[in-house]
Amino acid sequence: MRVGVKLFAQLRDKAGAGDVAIEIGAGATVRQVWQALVAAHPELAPFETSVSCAVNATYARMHTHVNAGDEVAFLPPVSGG
Amino acid sequence: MRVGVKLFAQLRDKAGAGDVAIEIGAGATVRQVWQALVAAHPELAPFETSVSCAVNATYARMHTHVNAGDEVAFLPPVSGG
Amino acid sequence: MPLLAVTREPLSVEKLSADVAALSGAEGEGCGAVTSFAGLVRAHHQGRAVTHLEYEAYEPLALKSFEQIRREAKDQWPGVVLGLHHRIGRLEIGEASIVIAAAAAHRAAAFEVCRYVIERVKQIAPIWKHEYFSGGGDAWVEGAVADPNDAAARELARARACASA
Amino acid sequence: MPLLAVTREPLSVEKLSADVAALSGAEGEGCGAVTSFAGLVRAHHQGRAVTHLEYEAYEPLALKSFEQIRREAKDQWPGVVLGLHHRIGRLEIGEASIVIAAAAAHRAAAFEVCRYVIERVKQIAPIWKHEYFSGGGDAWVEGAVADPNDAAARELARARACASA
Repeated sequence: MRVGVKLFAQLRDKAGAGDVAIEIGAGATVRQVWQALVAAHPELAPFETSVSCAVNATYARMHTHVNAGDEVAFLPPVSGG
Repeated sequence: MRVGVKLFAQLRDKAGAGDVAIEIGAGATVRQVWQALVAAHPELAPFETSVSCAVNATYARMHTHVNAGDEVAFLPPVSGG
Repeated sequence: MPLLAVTREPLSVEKLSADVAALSGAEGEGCGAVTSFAGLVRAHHQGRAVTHLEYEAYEPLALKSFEQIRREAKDQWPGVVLGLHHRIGRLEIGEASIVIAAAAAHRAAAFEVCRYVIERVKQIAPIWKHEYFSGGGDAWVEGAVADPNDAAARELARARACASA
Repeated sequence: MPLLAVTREPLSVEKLSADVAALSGAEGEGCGAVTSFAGLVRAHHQGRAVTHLEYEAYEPLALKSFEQIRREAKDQWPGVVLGLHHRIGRLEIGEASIVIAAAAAHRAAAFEVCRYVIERVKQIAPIWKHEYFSGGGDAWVEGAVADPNDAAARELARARACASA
């Protein structure tokens, strides 16, 4: 299945794109999407311990399962305010 | 000597005047001015334990000495804000 | 209007905030945080319907008490710029009786000063609130016995202003 | 603008304060206290001269995080009306990146909500600050690892918001 990945701030700058399509097996978790993303963009690997994630614009966990067509977002540490 | 007394809020309402002239002996304290005021306006007596005072628009103590022409103010509990 | 004032004019949080931010921005680390407090006239007080208020002040002493409060704040939170305006005269429901604005490089000090100042105003500013009730009647509100040198009162204001973490 | 918003437009503390005061005044005890916080762009950060900032947000999630923060505030301070606007895009020195306004019957809750909300925004809102430096160069600011369910973070925000007395 295909999911859309959204990247923000440093993650987007490092990857060189804010929107990335990832092909992954059915029933995959967010963590597996992240691993597929890092395989294509190894420069993102250092963010593994500080990244947050969301599925369809709702905060999620790395063990959350994703469905075809979902929007999976990876968020570096936030600095609003 | 003569000092001017200023009264505010309930004190003024009870006394029926915001400015009162008090004749008192030289070297008197604020407390003696208050006692002279209460002698003329007994309805002020209940405020004795809650009144604050100022001399020439600076906070003072009941034992502060006053001079001829001073402005002595008596202040009921405050409620600004 | 100066940063500290007792006035019969309507108050503006926006103007006072802009004034303190401009002064704060001109010094040191610059201005990163502005906090404000406005106290508004409520239509009810202790179960009685209020039609309007009148505030009275001993104006020269009130200004001196504002200056004392500013000195106290500067002692504890150096670099914070404070604005404090209290209105007197007749006020309608919803109008602001007091506005406070504090500007600082960082937010903790700006929050703490704003809270400290309203607590101290209620403790020591020679200002009195006169409530007028729906259906007639009126009452002076009695708050704190004003003592500018009461260390316990000052410590209470500080404790209310300072976060526990 | 709604009470919770992410926007490219300049922010107005005055407008947001008036909006929360009007809603608060219409309910229960009425509105007696309005607090506000504005975060401004400073010209210096950690010793470097900043020319301007850019803020970026994951907008739909940012709005949901604002809604979560409002629910948390309502749980702890019922009756407080909250306004929260965050600006994105390019901001110049002195401009407001965030404004928060809180209205309540009494001052303690209004102060506490305002402080709680800025702490929570910094913890969980998916918004990023990009600094541009005088003489060239730029950097993304890395703050908190966002975790909306982190109870310890929420408790820290509560502790910073609540006075020790």
